[in-house]
Amino acid sequence: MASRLARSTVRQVKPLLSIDQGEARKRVLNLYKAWYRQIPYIVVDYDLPKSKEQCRQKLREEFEKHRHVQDIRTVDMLVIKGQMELKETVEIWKQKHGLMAYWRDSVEPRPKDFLSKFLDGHE
Amino acid sequence: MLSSLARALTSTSVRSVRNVHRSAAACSDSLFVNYRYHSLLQHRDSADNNVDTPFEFTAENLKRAQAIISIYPDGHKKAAVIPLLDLAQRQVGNWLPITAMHEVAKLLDMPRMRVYEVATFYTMFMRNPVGKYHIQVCTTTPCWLRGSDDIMVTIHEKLGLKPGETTKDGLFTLSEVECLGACVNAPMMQINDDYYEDLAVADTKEILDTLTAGKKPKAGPRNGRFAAEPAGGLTSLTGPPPGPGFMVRDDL
Amino acid sequence: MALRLSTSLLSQLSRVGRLQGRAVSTSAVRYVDDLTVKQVEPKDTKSILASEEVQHQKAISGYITIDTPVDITPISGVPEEHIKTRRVVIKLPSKNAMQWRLFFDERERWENPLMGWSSTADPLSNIQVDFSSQEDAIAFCDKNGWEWTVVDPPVKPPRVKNYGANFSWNKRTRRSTK
Amino acid sequence: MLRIGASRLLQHGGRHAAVVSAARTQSSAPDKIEVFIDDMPVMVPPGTTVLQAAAQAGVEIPRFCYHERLSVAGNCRMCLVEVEKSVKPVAACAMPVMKGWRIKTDSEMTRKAREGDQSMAFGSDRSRFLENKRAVEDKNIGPLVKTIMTRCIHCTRCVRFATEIAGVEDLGTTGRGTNMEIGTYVEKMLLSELSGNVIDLCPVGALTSKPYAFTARPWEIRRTDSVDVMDAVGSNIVVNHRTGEVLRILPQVNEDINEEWLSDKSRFAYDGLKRQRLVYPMVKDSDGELRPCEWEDALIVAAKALKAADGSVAAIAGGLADAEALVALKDLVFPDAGTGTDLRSSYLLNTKIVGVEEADMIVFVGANPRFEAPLFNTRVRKAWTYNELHAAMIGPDVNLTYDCEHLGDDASIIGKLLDGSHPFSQRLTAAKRPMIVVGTSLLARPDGDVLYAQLLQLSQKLRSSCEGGSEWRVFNILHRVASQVAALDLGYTPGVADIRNNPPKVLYLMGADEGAITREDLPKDTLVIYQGHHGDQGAEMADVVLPGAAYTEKTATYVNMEGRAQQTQAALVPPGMAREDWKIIRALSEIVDTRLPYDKLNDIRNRLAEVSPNLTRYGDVEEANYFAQATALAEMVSGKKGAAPIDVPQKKLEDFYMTNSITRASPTMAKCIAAVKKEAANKYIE
Repeated sequence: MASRLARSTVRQVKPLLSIDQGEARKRVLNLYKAWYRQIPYIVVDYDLPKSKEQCRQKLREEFEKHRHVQDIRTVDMLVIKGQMELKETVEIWKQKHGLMAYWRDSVEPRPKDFLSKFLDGHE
Repeated sequence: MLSSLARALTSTSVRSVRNVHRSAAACSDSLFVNYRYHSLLQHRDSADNNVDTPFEFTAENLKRAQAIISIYPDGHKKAAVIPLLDLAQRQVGNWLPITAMHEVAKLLDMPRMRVYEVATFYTMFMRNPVGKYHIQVCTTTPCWLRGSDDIMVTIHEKLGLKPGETTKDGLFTLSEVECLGACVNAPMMQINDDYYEDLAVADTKEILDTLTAGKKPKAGPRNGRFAAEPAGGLTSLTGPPPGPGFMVRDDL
Repeated sequence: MALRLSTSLLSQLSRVGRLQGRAVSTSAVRYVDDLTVKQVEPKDTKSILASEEVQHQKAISGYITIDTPVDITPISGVPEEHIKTRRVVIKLPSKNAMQWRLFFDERERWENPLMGWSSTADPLSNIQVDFSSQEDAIAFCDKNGWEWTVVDPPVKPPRVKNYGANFSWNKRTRRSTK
Repeated sequence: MLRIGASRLLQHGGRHAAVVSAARTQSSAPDKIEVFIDDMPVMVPPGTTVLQAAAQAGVEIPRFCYHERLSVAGNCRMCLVEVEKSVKPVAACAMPVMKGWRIKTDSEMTRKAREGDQSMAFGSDRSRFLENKRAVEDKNIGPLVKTIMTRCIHCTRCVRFATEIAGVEDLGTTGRGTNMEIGTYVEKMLLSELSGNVIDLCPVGALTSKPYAFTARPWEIRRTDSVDVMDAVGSNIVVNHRTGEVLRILPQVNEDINEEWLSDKSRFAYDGLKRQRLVYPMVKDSDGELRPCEWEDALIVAAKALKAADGSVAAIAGGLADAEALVALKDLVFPDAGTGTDLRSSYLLNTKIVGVEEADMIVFVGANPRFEAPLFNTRVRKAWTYNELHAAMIGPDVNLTYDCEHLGDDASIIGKLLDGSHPFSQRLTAAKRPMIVVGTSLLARPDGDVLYAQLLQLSQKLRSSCEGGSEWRVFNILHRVASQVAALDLGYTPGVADIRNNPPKVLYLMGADEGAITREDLPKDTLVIYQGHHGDQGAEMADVVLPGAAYTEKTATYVNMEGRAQQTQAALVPPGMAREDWKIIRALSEIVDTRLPYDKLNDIRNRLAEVSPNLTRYGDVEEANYFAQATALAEMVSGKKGAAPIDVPQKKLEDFYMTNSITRASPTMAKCIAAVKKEAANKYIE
């Protein structure tokens, strides 16, 4: 990654929604809260076989996945996508399995460490 | 109606072409040729011309070869390839076996392929056996206009030869060739190194008879000319050449 | 590319945002609506908006300073295995090419048993993206999280061609071929 | 990897600067002349041909016969262009430009002249004449090149290639005019190790590849740039493949290595990649039969043996092993061993392949470059042609395609040259830029180290006295296999005598198929692990077989004879259960409980760089200059010289085709050998 560091990354860009880090953060927290508050209704509406706690746990996971993202515009875009997702969920434009896909129960996990990948033929 | 006319026209044109160039196909296309004729440009082993055909320069010719080679500067002796091939051809008698080419290549220290290239390029190197007498009849326009067709017919009647063939006794080979540069003495034929010019049918017969008898016919024009002078005597240069001032204005 | 993506999303978003504004209340909504203002600007916006908001609106139509590398992998939707494991060679595809092209590492291909067509599960190695400069190609790879290598175009040494050499008298360049 | 990208970028910037400055000097330099190509001014050095000047202006003049690496023939007349004030069009390929010439590459006259060549865009598909359409008989010139001679336009590129580059004067033009043909005149094979290049040269497809004929269309093919491993030259290649199969291999231009040529072995041995492959792991059962099994089983058997061996482990690397696998194996088997044991300059082709073009004297000692490194030999031939290079040989009298003074095959000649008592010494010391090229077979002799020491001293002596100065390197080693230099860089030692004398409990063969060690050399209880891609001699004697990847199936590092690191790119995935080689060792290490610290290609490349930094500087030659030290060491070597004459393993063309497990599995190579042997009975071969 030396080359990435070597090149200067400071530059001027067009903003998407937020003009600084703080504002982007505010949007993320707002989105998180919106989801958090909506979860009890989602569980009922979709008749999810998960508890509120499990759903909130998953919600946190999904947000934590992008904890490393620094770029304000990327954060904004993720917020936009999160809002779209929320909207679709709230309006029941989604189906139950669409939400259950977050838990990936039916997906066989791919091997993570070198040896399992090797034996599995993925490496 | 029209199409049948067209067909008729085509067929006549075919015939006329055939009349003009008897061996046109042989000249123009190497796939459809008589293999004994010179335009095949690949070597094919045959009973009398293969890699084991014996060839060696005679002691006398070898001396000649060395003399020829010595004409050329050091490191450039391959320039002697044409004279040496000719020497070999004369030694064998009118043709050049593949082994003779190999021998020349060895003598001149050059790759065989380069000798093959020279030998195939020049039409005077015969790469397949020819008879003792190689008859080359010119059928290019001036000779043709002056009756080379009759000469061909005569030879065919007398020896049964078509262009590219050799008599069974190995005496004669007939070739139809393009202009040999004796148009002023047309029609003409070349037998080995000699030109026989201003030929009539009777002359042709006589020449062939003489050769068959083992004697050498007289070379040159057959109609009484010495060389290429006008047949009916001089039409110009009849008087002494005019002196200086000829046709110049008086006041100069 | 990212830019284009964002604008198209944005237009969607504006609709979504407004609907959403009624359905669930998030404070982000107002900002989103602000964005659309640019397109359908009511005449009296300035009088309605607080001075703070006017300022924000001004800022958003300008530029912001970013000091992190562009990384679109969280939002591009590309599966992780096509980000982390892919290696790209950046080079000029042919002798006289003017465009830099990306070449992805090869993945498994197989013959379709029915038709004999060539099949693959790899979406990337079939793409052909040309860039007018090496730097653009590198930036694109960086943005997408691919490892890259640049292959420089070969430098052509000057060559002296001389027809006369075929006939030189004392050099090995003399040719006897036709 | 990325570091290189950055440094390349910097270089890139540097080059821009260079170009700018060059442009500035151009205008003032008097040694360039100005010409106008379609009214575009171009500055070119005098002697430049019209065609080259046009190329500089970015105008490509169409041509058939002109080829930049062959002599100018000027026979196709396709490149005719108009030059202002010249009444006739001129042949751009042969005509040097004159000052102020205005060349018109697209004028009416030029186009008219081009039309002279009917084949370009004009001409009916059937003749308007009544004679037969010209057709030419196809020739049989061997199992590699297919001829369709009716297509031939007599550009003579193939003739010129055979004569000038391959040094085999078997092709020529026979006849004249419309009857002219290209061929061999007599029925014979084109006996050259470079014959496949005429396929690339042929502008019309009269010469095509016999093995590739009718297998694919070019638009179906995917192309992957890679590096050849059939010899130690490291030729750049393009692997053409489709649906998991290599369909053909073509050369890629690299001016420093293979120019644009490729040896027949590198070009045609690819069908060996489909045959005799090891596709699943195997373990010997109680009956002594190798039985296919799962990776887990094979790795556990190997790991158990390695653990039980308690350090009594030896490893032999074969000629096709890549640097990644070599370093992993070294880390697994000899974690404590040091890095490179030798001075690099003692085992490289120090002058580099391009360097030969500057040399004026080359002495081969126990090497036959024609078959050991054909593309190195073409460079020598190039220098011989254009630079009046003088070549000499100590060893058997083999045909190198150019004049080579044969000094004899007596090993004592080296000593005589060193003390100056040999008649050739005078000539050698008078040379301005001499090269001594030592074959690896010489070093394998029992008295190899003595001869090697003498040659080092001789080289150092010549180097100090020659005009080339300290920058000129005299001593060169001509390697035969692709893995050798990387192995030496990583600290592997040549020769297997040590293993024969102290047989280990476990012997790890990394693609070692040359039979250096046979089963008979080892005690019964030695466990042999073979890792490689072909079922050849190594797999035959193995107790555990771990299937690896061939060079077209892995992204791997190879170092060529000059010390230039290059990487192959994986074009296919390894067949069946086969895996990339370093990954096998990495997996094995985990089961042996000495987990190697690299999981990704970049990790192991960092490890390579740690051991020997030159191994990851792709494309560059890391030069070495330790001659003084090496000579000092050489002076300490003493021993008896053997009486055996100096020999080389590959003397004839039939020895060239099969040298490794891929070529031994290749039907095309087998056909070549059969054809060459058959040609021995052909009396038309000189």
